[in-house]
Amino acid sequence: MFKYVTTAALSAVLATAAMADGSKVGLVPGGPHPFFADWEPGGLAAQKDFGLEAGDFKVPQKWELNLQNDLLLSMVVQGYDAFVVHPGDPVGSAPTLNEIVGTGSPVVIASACLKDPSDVAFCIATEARDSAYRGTKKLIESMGDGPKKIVHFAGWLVEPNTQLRIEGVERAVAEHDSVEIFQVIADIDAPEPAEEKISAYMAAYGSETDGIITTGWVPTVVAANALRKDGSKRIKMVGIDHDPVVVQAIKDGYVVGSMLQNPYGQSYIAAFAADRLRSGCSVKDDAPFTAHPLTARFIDSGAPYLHAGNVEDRAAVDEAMTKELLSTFEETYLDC
Amino acid sequence: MVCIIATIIISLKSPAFFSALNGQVLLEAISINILIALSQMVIIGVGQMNLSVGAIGGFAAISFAGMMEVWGISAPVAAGLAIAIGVLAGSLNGIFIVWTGVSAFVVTLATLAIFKGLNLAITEAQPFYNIPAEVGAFGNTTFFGPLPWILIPALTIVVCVNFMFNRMPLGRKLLAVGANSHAAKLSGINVSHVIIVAHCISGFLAATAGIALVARLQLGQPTIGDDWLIMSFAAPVIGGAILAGGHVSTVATVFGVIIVALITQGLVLFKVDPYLVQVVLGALILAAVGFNRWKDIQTAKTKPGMHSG
Amino acid sequence: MFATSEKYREFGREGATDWLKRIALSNEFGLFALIVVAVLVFSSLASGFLSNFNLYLLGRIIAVNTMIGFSMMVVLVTGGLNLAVGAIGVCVAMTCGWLIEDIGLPWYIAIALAIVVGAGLGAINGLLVVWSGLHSFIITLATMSIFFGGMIFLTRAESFREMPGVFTDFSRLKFFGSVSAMLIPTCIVAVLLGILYRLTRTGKEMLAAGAQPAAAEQSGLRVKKLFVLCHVLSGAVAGCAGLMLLARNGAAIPAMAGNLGQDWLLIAFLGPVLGGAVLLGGYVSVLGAFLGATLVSVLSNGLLLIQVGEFWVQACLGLMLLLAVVLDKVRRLFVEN
Amino acid sequence: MADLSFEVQAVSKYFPGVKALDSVSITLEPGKTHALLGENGAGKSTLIKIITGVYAPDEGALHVGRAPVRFASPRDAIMAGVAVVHQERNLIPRFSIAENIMLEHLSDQVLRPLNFAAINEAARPWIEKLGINADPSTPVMELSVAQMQMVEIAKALSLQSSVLLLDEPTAALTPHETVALFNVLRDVRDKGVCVLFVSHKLEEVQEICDSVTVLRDGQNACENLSMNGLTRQDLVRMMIGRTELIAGYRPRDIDRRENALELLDFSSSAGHHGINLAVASGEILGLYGLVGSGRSELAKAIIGLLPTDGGDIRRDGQRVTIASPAEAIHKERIGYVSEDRKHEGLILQHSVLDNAGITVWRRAVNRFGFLTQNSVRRLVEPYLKKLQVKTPSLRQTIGKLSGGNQQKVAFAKWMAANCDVLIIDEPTVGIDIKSKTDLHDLIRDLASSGTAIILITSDMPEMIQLADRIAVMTDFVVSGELGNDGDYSSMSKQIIDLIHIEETRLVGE
Repeated sequence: MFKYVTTAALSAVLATAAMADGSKVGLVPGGPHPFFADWEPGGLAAQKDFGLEAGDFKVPQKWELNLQNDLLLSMVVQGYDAFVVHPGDPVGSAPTLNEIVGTGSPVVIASACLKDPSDVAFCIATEARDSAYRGTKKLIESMGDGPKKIVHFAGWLVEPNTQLRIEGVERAVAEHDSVEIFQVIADIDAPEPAEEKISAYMAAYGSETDGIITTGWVPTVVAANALRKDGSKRIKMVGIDHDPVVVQAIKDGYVVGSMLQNPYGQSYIAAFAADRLRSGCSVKDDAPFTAHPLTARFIDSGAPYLHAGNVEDRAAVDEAMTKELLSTFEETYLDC
Repeated sequence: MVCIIATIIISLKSPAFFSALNGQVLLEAISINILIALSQMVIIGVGQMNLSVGAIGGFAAISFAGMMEVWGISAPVAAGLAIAIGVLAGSLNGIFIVWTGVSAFVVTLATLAIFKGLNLAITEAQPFYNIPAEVGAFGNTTFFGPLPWILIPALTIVVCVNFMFNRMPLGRKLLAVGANSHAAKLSGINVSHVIIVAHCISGFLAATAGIALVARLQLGQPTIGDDWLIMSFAAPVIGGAILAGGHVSTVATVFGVIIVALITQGLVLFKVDPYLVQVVLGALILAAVGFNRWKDIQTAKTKPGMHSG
Repeated sequence: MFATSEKYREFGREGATDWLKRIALSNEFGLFALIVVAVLVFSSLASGFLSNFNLYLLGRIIAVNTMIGFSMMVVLVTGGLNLAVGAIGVCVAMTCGWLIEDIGLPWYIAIALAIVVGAGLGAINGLLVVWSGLHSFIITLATMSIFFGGMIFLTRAESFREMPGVFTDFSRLKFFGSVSAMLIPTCIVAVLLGILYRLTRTGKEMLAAGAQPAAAEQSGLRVKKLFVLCHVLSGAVAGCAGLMLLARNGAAIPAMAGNLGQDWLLIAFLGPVLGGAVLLGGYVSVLGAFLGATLVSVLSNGLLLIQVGEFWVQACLGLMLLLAVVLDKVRRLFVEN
Repeated sequence: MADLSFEVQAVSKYFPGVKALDSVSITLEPGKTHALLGENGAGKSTLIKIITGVYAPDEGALHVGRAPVRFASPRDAIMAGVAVVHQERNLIPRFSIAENIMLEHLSDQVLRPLNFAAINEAARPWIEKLGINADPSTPVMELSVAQMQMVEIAKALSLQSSVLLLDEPTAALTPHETVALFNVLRDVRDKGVCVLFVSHKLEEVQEICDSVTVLRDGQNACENLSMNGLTRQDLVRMMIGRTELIAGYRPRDIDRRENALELLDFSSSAGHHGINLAVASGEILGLYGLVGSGRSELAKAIIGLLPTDGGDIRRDGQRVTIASPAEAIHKERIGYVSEDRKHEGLILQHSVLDNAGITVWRRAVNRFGFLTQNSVRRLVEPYLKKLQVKTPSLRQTIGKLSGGNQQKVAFAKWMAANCDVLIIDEPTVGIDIKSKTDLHDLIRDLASSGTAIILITSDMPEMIQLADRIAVMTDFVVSGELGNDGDYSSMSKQIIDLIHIEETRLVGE
């Protein structure tokens, strides 16, 4: 587990700013997933730093929209009054979240976005399409000149981010005449099919492939392992997220780099914002939100690029970003 | 038969199919899926269903990985203990079914939730990463060219299960119970024991599959097993098993697994539009079983029918 | 010379004690008792359990779960099953969304047409099962993949979200502050199914054909036609469930029922099977399926509220199901003696 | 095979509200064949279940060779040397004959692989002795019904037990096969085994049994009586408490000018060819033939269950095609009462009312389109009453009724269907005397009221009592037709001759 220590000075400032009765903040991801491992310390740190009554991390038993909805609403019954949510579906989660906002509990979306219109405050996340675009650019850069073929391993097709990521990759490739997408293999966000399909691909077309871009957690892990097994380091790969397997592969040089999402920072800041909103603050009308395919109220938490140069201090990369965002967050986005 | 046709079509279209590496990949996928399919097949044999194969497999998988990472137990011991957990989980299924007399469907549905829940409670959805190198090596290296090591346990188990169903008293009793449990009881077979043993075997096979997957993925993923259910039924049923029980064929189940693996690989090799993969997969399964069925009808027509009355 | 002995006094007239005993032995009574116990336990452990808001939430969950259960139940009658319920449900919801958003039909016509599509997909299942003579397990396993994949291909996995307000308004409507309006379609379908199986020829014929196809055929029933009809009905009811989720989500989303619609499967089986449906066919209980779904919904909602720790919820749910099964056995033993 | 006696001493068994057995005793002596008789409901099956270890007695005791024994399960009974041939089929269809015979012995060895060659060898003597004309490795599912029955018997015999209980062993056997079975039973008996023979067929009991015990209303009507000097009437009186009324064949007045159903040069995919048969309204046409001669298949081909292959079906002189049983019943008014009551005749897990009403549902729908219990009941209750079906209520699950009552409901169903032509297949197999007489009366009544009946039966006396004409079927061909003169010995000889002639002709080819 990564330790993030916010400076004492910062927390002292914030503690005075917080209202006496802290919010009971619930952090709810879409389902059990290693990605959200950093949400729990994020919530706890926010609880400690901002004097929340609670910063509880609650996970639906499965990746099912209905289960998440049921969990969220039952938390309202249990008295949670502010929420940080990774929506199970950017469209389908809206009615439930609107309902929750209707009960007077603010909702901040983290690590993903909800499609407009909705009553949630805003979302703080990585822009999936842009991240995939930049990742692909890095990959193309690392492959060097000459005609190249790349393969894209993506997650569930039913998840809208997957479509955005496919678009992002296509856009980056379109900017380079010499590069072509050889194949897109999707729906492999579970270990068994990922293993089966990626192995099959590598066996059949590995020799013709120059680069791999992966935009899902599991495909990244499986592809990183496949490259380690191959051992030649001929095929370049840029992945996503920070699974230890991937981090190690970057250290060992099998993987060029990975696009991070900073879940710790996202949950930490979102919990802070949810608490402030509950205590009477409102989102500024003229807040400088950035553009996002889904929503007009998007705060880019940044997508740092993890590579051999900075892989040793990933925690510091995340923390620096978190600190920077938090330091100006309230005055930039909130009216208190 | 279907396997041969599928192989010919795939290899004609894509010469890469016959590469050594491709053979290895195919064999690896088949090895693990065979264990999963057999785990279900044993229970189909006694005329029941085991919805918890995936949950048991996943639980054994994370136990295996967890014991090595957290307690530093050596791989063979951990594997032994994980298999013991699988057998125990299976025996719980069996004991509950026999004791309550409730359908296996309901009981294994409940235990599915329990085993999967324990899995989540232990891992909190975080994988175990520190898998010893030799375990990973077992899952990913080969001998004699394209033959993966992982094929050895799978093949051994196929032979054993086949031998059990065809030659061992236990296997015959299993089938007797599945075909007509009343008759089996009247013939002095202890039906309760047989059902419990069947579930133990199923648990054993599911656990083995889970451990093999850990070796293969070099990861103790908590999601291992989530997707097994349909595959576990599909292969035996494509292979002609009767869901009502009493008739299973190990060899046919293996062919069922091979057909599914060929289809999956074919979809990658032919670069099917990712949005169409599911449609093609479904259509091919339908075609495979349809062809088998058509062949059966043809052979039935040439044989004189049995008369009675 | 009909009344030969005291024991066989008259057809169909049973004493009050027999009647009570039959009720007490029935599966429905057992489920009802378990639900009462669960409600008592949860309401004493979690203060919010009986709050208006939670009852309203519970009603909504029960409504959808029961509908999903019904869609499986009507096929269990035939001794087969329908793995494609989730896929059909999503296809129907997506069709409805497409008809409203892209074609611009009014919502009521779109709903009707979408349910017809569901029935049509069910018919494909039924016809394939009857023609091929293969088990419905393998047929619907394949069609699940085909239906869902076809939907993903046609929609490129894009949601339809420009839904008229009636959908979300309906899903939020409540009576007496605690009763969700979502229960209305479920109750209507339940009553219709009850009438079908108890009071109509077709329903009776479905049960007979499912229980013993050979006997039914020789008694002049058109067994194949009836089986296809069961699958059509399943498709239509699955469509209703899909539309209820559409209302619930305010949009038609491909991910509504998980990949391939598999998320529906467990709940689809759980309700009817707990409710006493026989997997071999020929017997169903509409009330039982409703109570079964209710029990599961109450258990999972209650477990969330008493805060057992979210990672333990699933294990507890499994344990409680096992407990329910054991209690039911004890009840039977007790009543029989 | 030790010469041990088997005693049931003053056994009682209670079920909720009923005393099924009241101090019943029976003594089986080694080297004797003992008959157990009784009408349905007399407690016979309860006693069998106690002897085979399915139930434990509430009072009284069992003794093997004077030592008291307690059976907690069927396995205990087997271990104590009680072998049983059950009435229902208890074979594993996909297992070989030999393996089925040796199934009990599977338990002897846990870890040693099975040696199928040895199993086949061990089973072969039994297979040969019982005249099962098949290889030991043949799967049982490929055998005829009679062969399966023989396998069941071989399975029980192979245990070399001291007690052999046979429950209705001849129900599915032809006279020929019955003779073979009896020879084996005499052989077994002479080796010192206690044989307990349970049957409704009194002729057989008289032929093979040395002593008899009769149950009536859960009590001993007689205990261990020697068969010497007992007449059929004596047995019947003990069973039903009065003498039996046997109606002989009485020629009926039949208008043969127009045939209700006529087959002309009829062929089917099942293998029938060149079949010419006709039955007039009010006539009973007997169709006799050995098991496997294609009788039931002919019925199924007529009602559209098996495809036809040529020739005509004429109904009241009109040429018709029948594509399905639904058309047969509702368009042509032809019904088929199946021989396989459990699978084709009834839906065992459904109620009496639902079973009896299944053919009238079309008519019972009321003007609102609903099918109410009452409307169905109105249509079927008269028939159930007429047939004196004994059931606690119409909601009773039919599987829980006795075989005789089940068959009556099956008949009621077809009577309610108002068919003009009824094909009745083996109506009285495994049914007690009282129900059998009832059903015979009913078939006559049906014919008298103008229904054309084709009666398929292997029960020669039944055939000669009922049929106006008898057609004999051999190997999917009608080998001859006889008028019935009502004289048993001459008729049966003529019928057997017809079968025999055809068989020699076939062998000659």
